[in-house]
Amino acid sequence: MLGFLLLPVLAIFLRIPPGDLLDGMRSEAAIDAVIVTAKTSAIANLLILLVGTPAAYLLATRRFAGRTLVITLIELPLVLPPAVAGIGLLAAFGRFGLLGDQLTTVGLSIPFTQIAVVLAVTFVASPFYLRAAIAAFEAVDPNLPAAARTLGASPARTFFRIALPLAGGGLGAGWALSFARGIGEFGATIMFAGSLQGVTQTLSLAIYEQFDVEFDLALAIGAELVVVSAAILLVVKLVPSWTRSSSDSTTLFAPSRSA
Amino acid sequence: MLGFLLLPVLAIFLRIPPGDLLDGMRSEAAIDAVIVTAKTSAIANLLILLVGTPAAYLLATRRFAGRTLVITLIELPLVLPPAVAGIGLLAAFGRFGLLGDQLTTVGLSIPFTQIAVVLAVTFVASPFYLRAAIAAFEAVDPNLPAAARTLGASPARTFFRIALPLAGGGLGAGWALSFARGIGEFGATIMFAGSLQGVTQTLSLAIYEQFDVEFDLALAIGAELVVVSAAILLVVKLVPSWTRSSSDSTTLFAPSRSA
Amino acid sequence: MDTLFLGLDHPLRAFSLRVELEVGRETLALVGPSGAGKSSVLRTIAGLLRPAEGRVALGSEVWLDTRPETGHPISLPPERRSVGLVFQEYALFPHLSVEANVGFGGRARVAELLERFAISELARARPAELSGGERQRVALARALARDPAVLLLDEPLSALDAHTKANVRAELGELLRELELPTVLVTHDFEDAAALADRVGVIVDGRILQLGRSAELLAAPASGFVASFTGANLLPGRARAGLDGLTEVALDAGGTAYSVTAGTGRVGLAVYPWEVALSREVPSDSAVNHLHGSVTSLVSLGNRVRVRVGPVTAEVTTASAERLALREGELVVASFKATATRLVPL
Amino acid sequence: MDTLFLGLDHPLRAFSLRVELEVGRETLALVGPSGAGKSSVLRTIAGLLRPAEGRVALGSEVWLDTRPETGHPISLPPERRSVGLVFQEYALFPHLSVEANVGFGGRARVAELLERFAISELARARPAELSGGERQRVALARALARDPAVLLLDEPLSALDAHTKANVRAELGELLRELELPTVLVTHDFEDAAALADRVGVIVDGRILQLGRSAELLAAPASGFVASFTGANLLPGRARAGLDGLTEVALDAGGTAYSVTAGTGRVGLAVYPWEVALSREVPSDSAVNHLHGSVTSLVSLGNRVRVRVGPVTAEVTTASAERLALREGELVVASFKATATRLVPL
Amino acid sequence: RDDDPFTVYAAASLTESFPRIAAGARFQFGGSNQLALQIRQAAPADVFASASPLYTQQLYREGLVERPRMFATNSLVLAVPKRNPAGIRSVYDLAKRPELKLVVAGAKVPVGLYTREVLKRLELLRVLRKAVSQEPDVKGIVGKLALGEADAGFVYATDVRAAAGRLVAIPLPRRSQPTIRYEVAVVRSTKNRAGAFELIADLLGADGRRELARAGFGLP
Ligand SMILES: Nc1ncnc2c1ncn2[C@@H]1O[C@H](COP(=O)(O)OP(=O)(O)OP(=O)(O)O)[C@@H](O)[C@H]1O
Ligand SMILES: Nc1ncnc2c1ncn2[C@@H]1O[C@H](COP(=O)(O)OP(=O)(O)OP(=O)(O)O)[C@@H](O)[C@H]1O
Ligand SMILES: [Mg+2]
Ligand SMILES: [Mg+2]
Repeated sequence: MLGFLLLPVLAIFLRIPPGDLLDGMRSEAAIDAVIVTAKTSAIANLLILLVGTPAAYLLATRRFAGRTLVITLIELPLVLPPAVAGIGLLAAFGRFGLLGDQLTTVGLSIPFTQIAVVLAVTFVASPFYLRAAIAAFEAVDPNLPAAARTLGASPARTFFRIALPLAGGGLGAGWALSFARGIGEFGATIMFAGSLQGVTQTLSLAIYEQFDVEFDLALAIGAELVVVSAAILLVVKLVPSWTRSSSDSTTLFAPSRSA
Repeated sequence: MLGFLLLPVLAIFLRIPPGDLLDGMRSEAAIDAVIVTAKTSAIANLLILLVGTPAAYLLATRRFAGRTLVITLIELPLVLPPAVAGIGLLAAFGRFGLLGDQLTTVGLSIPFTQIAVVLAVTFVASPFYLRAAIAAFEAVDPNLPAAARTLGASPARTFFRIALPLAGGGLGAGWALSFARGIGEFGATIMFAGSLQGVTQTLSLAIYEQFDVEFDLALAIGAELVVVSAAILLVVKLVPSWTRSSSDSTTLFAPSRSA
Repeated sequence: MDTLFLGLDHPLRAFSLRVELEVGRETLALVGPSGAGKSSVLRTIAGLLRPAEGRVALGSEVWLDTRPETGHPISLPPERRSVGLVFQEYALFPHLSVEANVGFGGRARVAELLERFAISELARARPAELSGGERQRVALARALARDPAVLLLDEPLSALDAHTKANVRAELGELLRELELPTVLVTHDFEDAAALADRVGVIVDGRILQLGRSAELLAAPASGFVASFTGANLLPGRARAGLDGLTEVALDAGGTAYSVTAGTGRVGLAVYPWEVALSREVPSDSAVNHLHGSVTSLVSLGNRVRVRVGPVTAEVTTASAERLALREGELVVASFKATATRLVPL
Repeated sequence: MDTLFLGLDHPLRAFSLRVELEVGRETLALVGPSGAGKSSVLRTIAGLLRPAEGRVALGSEVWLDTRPETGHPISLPPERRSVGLVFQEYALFPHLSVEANVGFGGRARVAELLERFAISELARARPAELSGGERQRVALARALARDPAVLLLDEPLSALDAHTKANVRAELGELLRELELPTVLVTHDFEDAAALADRVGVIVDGRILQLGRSAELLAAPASGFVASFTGANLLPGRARAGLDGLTEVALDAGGTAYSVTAGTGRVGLAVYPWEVALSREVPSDSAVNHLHGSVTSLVSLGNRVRVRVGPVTAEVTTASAERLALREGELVVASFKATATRLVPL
Repeated sequence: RDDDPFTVYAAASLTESFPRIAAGARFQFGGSNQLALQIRQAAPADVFASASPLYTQQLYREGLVERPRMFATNSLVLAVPKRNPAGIRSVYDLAKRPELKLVVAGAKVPVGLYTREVLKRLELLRVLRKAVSQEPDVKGIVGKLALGEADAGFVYATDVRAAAGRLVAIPLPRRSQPTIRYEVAVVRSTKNRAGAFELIADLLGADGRRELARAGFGLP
C-alpha cells in the first residue's frame, strides 16, 4: 500500500531531467507564478487561521442541535470535484451569481482577480484546517479552560493562554494540510479566477499551462510543490505539543470526541 | 465561515434549470458514466478497504522507528495537485514509466484502461481512508484486544471480533470521505486513464466533457454528485459506534494518539 | 467572612440535582456515589455550570439568581466569582511551569505561596514532572493565589497513592483550619470527610440524604448508603414488630436479628464491626443477636483484626483473636446487641 | 495444581523491571506505587509483554524462556497460556452483551458462570449499563470461562465506589479461596492485600523490596515505603548511636526520638498509630519518646479516634479521648516506646 | 469491429457530431494536444481526429499513425453570453470597451494560437491586454461565457452551436479567418485496421459530411 502510494511520487522525481529544476525557476512565468502563489496563499492562509481558529473553537466547545450537520457541511468542499467547486464559487460570487447584485452595487467584481484566487484557495483548503482544528480543540481537557476561568481569566485570555497553546500541535498539523492543499489547488481557481500570468496564474496553473508544451518543466515545478508540501507536513508534525496524551508526535487529525 | 463554505454549494443548486436533473440521467453518456463510476469505484473502494484496513491496523498498533515519516508519506497524495498525481501515475505505471518494462513483459498495459481509473481513484482516495482508519484503530483501548488474546482468541479473531467492530464508526466515517473523494476524482484520472466513454469516463469526467456541450447537464450531474457525497457523509456519521468515548456521534477524523 | 448560600434545581441525565446548602466559616464535605452530582454542585458555585434554577450568594453578594425579585436573571461568569476551585484531577496547565500555573490567577503572592507549600524548588518544573502530592500542592497554591472568598475542593486526595495520602491529608487539614474560608470538599472516603470536614453531607441521586457531623452520621445513619459508607455491616432483611418492643428482622442471609429501632418491611440492619464480638460458643452475655458462621477472612491491622464471618465483619483486638485462636474456615459465633443496631431504609 | 514461576528482566522507561516470583496454590498480592511495574509483571505472565529476558513457567510447562538451554527462545502467545487476566478497569468489550463477554473465551460454562456470579439477569445488558461491582463480576466470570490455571487480577477493587468495596472484597476473597489457583493480585491498598492475599510483595521501581505475609510486613517494614503503606507514621530524621544501646534520631520535624533498632545517617522512624499514646502531661511510664504538639485533627471512627499531633497520628480509644477531653488546638504529649519503633531506610 | 468496439480519440469540438457519424464506436474527447500525448503513452486508440494538423503530422512523423487526412474545417468566432452584458456587436467593439472581460486561450494551445493570428490580422493585438484569463482549453472559455462571467471570448464556431442558447456568435471578418483544419488518421497499433479505415471512409462520405455540416464545420 505504502509502495503504491509512494511510487508515483518517486517516479516524478526520477523523471525530471537534471538542471530543469533551476531552469524552471528562472523563467519569467515561473517567477510570476511564485509571486502570485505566495501572495494569494499568504492571504488565504491568514484568513483561514484568523477566521477558522475561533470558528473551530466555538464548534468544538459549544454543544447545539444540528452540530453534526454543521460539521458535515464544513466537510462538503473536501469532496466536491474542484471544477464543480469553481462553478459553485462563480454561481455564488460571480456577476450573475447569488451575491452578484450586492457585489456590483458596492462596485466589487471578484472573478478573474486575485481576490478570486484567494477565495478559491480558502474554499477548498479551509475545511482541512477547520476539521483538524475542531478535533484539536475538542482534545483539550475541558477542565483546563474551566480552571482558567475560575482563576479570573476572561474568555479571551483563556482562549489565548490555554486553549490555543494546548491545541497548538493539532492546529499546526491541520494548517499544514490545508496549506499544502491550497498550494496545489487548480480546478476551482481556473474556473473562478482564470489564469493570467502575473495576476491569477498560480504555480499549479503554470504547471498545467506548461504540460503539453514543456512537459519536463511542468514536472519540475510539480516536484517542487511536492517537496515543499512534504517538508511542511513533516516539520509541523515534529514540533512538540503539550496535549495531555502521551503522544510522541503531534497529531494530524487530532483526537476528537465528536462528529 | 460556514456561510462562505455553503454558499457556493447552494448556488449550484439554484442554477440548475428544473427538469435537467432527470434529463441528465437519461442520456447515454450519463448512463455509461454511472456504470463506469460504479464499477471502478466499487473495485477501488474494495481495494482500499481490504488492503487499507489491515495496513492501518498495523500502523496503528505497532510502534517502530520512522512511523511518523511513514504516516506523513501516506498523507502526501492528499496534497498533490491531482494532475501531478496523474503524471506521477503515468511516470510509475506508464509505458515509459518506472515499472513500464516489467509490465510490458507480463503483457500488461495499464494506462487508459479501467485498471488505470481504479488506480487513480485508489491513489487519491486511499489516504483519506488510511488516515482516518489509523486514528480509529488508535482510539481503541489497547486493553480490549489484549483481553481478547488472553481469552484465547487468535490475532485474526481478535481483529475481526474486537478491533474491527470497535473502530467501526471511525472506519465508516473515513471510508465515506474516501468514497466521496474517489467519486469526485478528476485530474489524476483524465491524465492517467483518459476519458473514454463506457470505459474510463467516470461521472466527474462526463461532467467535464459536457461542459462546452450541455452546460446545464454538466451542472446537474455535478449537483447530483454533491448530494450523493453529502448523504453518504451524513449517514455514516449518524450510525452509532461503540467507541469508549461518550461521543454522541461517530467521529470523522477519529481520535488519534499519534502522528 | 461571609456565608455561602446555594440553592439549585437542575436536570441531569438521569435525575434532577436539587440541593440547598449554607456554608459558613467551616468545611463542608460532600460524599456520595459516583455520578451523584457532587462535582455539579461545585461547578454551579464556581459558575461553570448554569443550573436551570438556582441561587448562589456569598453574604449579600449575589452570584447567581435565576429568578430574582428585581427583573433580570443574574449570573456572574466564573472569573467574577471569588472562588478557588481545585479540580478532581487538579487540571494543572500542562504547558506552563509550576510558577506560571500558580501565578495564572495573580502574580502578587506567587513567591509566598510557593514558599508556603514548599514547592519553591519546583518553580520551573512542568506538571508532568511532579508527583501526585506535589501536584496537589500546586493546585492548592494556584487556587489560593487569587485570595478567594470560597474554597471548593473536588476529591483532592483521590489522585494520590495510598501511602502518601495520610500526610497530604494532614497538611490539607491544617491548611483548611488556617484559611477559615467557607469550604466545600467532595470526597468518596468517609475517613477523609471525617478528618477534614466540620459537617458531612451525603448526596445520592442529586438529593442530600443526610447532613450532619461525622459522628452523627456514624451514630444514626439515615440510609443503607450512609451506613455502608461509614463502615457499617449492612444486612438486608424484612422487619416486623417482635417481642419486648424489639423489631425482628428476618435476614436475607438467613437467621433472625433483633433491633431496638422500630421498622417494618424491607430494611437494612446496620451494625458497626467494633460492635460485633466473636466467641466459640453462644455467649451468655446481654447480646441478643447471634450469627453462626465460618470465618472467611482474617485481616490483621496492627492491634486489631478484622474477621469476616458469613455476612458480617467483626473487628476485635489482636489479643482476643489470639485467645480464640481464630483460623479461616472455623465455625464461630458473631454476637451484637440489639441496642448497637440501626434499621435503615435500603 | 502447578506452581507458577516467573523471572524477568526488562528495561522500562525509567528503570529496569527485575522480578523473581514463585506462586503456588495461593494468592500473592503485589503492592507498590504507581508506575512501579506491577501491571507489567502481570502482562509478562499473560504474554502481553515480552520482556528482554525472562522465564515464565507453570509447573513443567514453559510459557516463556528467552534463553533456554535447548536452542531457540520460547514465547507462547497469550492465547496459548492458560491464564485468566482481570484488567485494571476490567476491559469489558463494550460492544458485546454480558453473556457474549463471558462467552468470548469459551461458550461451555457461560450459564453456570452467570449463575455463579449472580449476573444471569444481566446477560443481555451492555457493560456501559452495569454498576462497578457488576462489571467486576462480569470480568471475573469472563476470565474464569476458559478454566485458567493461573489467575491474574490487576487492581480489581480500585474501580469500585468506597461503600460497595467492602462487600465485593469479601465475595472476591471467598472466590479465591474456593478456586485454589495460583493467583497474583495487584493492589494499592494494604487492607485489600492483607484481606485477600497469603503473601504480599512490595514492588518499587521494578524491584521487590519485601515479600512476606502481611503481618510480617506490619511487624518489620523493610523500607519507608512499606512502613507508610502499612499505615505507620514515618518520621524522617538523622540517626546516631545513643546511650543504652538505643539509637538516637534527630527528627526533621524537631525533637529527638529513640529506637531499639540500630541505624545511622538518614532514616525514617516508623511507629504505628496504635502504639502512640496521648496524655496531657509527660507520663511517667516506660515510654521514652515524648513529642509535644497541638492537636490538629480529631477523627472519630466508631470506637476509636485518630488524633493528629504535630507530625504523628495517634489512634486511641474513644473512651480515652473523652477522658482527655481532646479538642483541636490543645497541647498534648504523644508518647511511644522505643521498642515500638523501627528504623527504615527512606 | 463488432465484438470489440472501436475507439476514437477526437478533439473536444467533435463531441456532438462524432457519435452520430460512428454510432458503434467509443469516444474519448479532449484537447488534441492531450490526446496526442496519450497516444504517445500507448493509449488504445484506433483512430485519432485532431483539431489541428500539428498533432497528426507530429505523430505521423513519429510513425505512430498512418498518413492523416483532412476531413473538416472550422472557424473562429467571437462568442458573447446571450445577454451580452458588454453590448458587443463586432470584434472591433473589443477595442472600444474600456472595461471588458475578455477570455482567451493561452498562447500554447491551438485555439489560442488561432486567436492571436486573427487579432494580428485585424491589428487588434492590443485587446489581449484586456484578457482577464488565458485558459488552458476551450471548455474554460465556454464555461465562463455560459455563466455570463466573461464578456467575450474567442472560440470555435462549433462550440457556440453546442452550447445551445447560452452563447451568441459574432462572426469575424472573413479576411481574418485562420485556416483551421481537422485531420484524422488511423493509429498504427490498431488491431482493426480495416475497420479503422472504414470509419474514416464514413467520415469522408456523405453521411459524415452531412453531420459535420450540421454541427457547423466547414467541409474541404
Ligand atoms: N455535561 C453534562 N451534561 C449532562 N449531564 C452531565 C454532564 N456532566 C455530568 N453529567 C451527569 O450528571 C450526573 C452527576 O455528575 P457529577 O460529575 O456531578 O457526579 P459526581 O458526583 O461528581 O461523580 P464522580 O464521583 O464520578 O465524580 C451524572 O449522572 C452525569 O452523568
Ligand atoms: N508500553 C510501555 N512501554 C514502555 N514503558 C512502559 C509501557 N507501559 C508502561 N511503561 C512504563 O513502565 C513502568 C511500569 O508501568 P506499570 O503499568 O507496570 O506500572 P504499575 O505499577 O502497574 O502502575 P499503576 O499503579 O499506575 O498501574 C512505568 O514507569 C511506565 O512508564
Ligand atoms: Mg465528580
Ligand atoms: Mg497498573
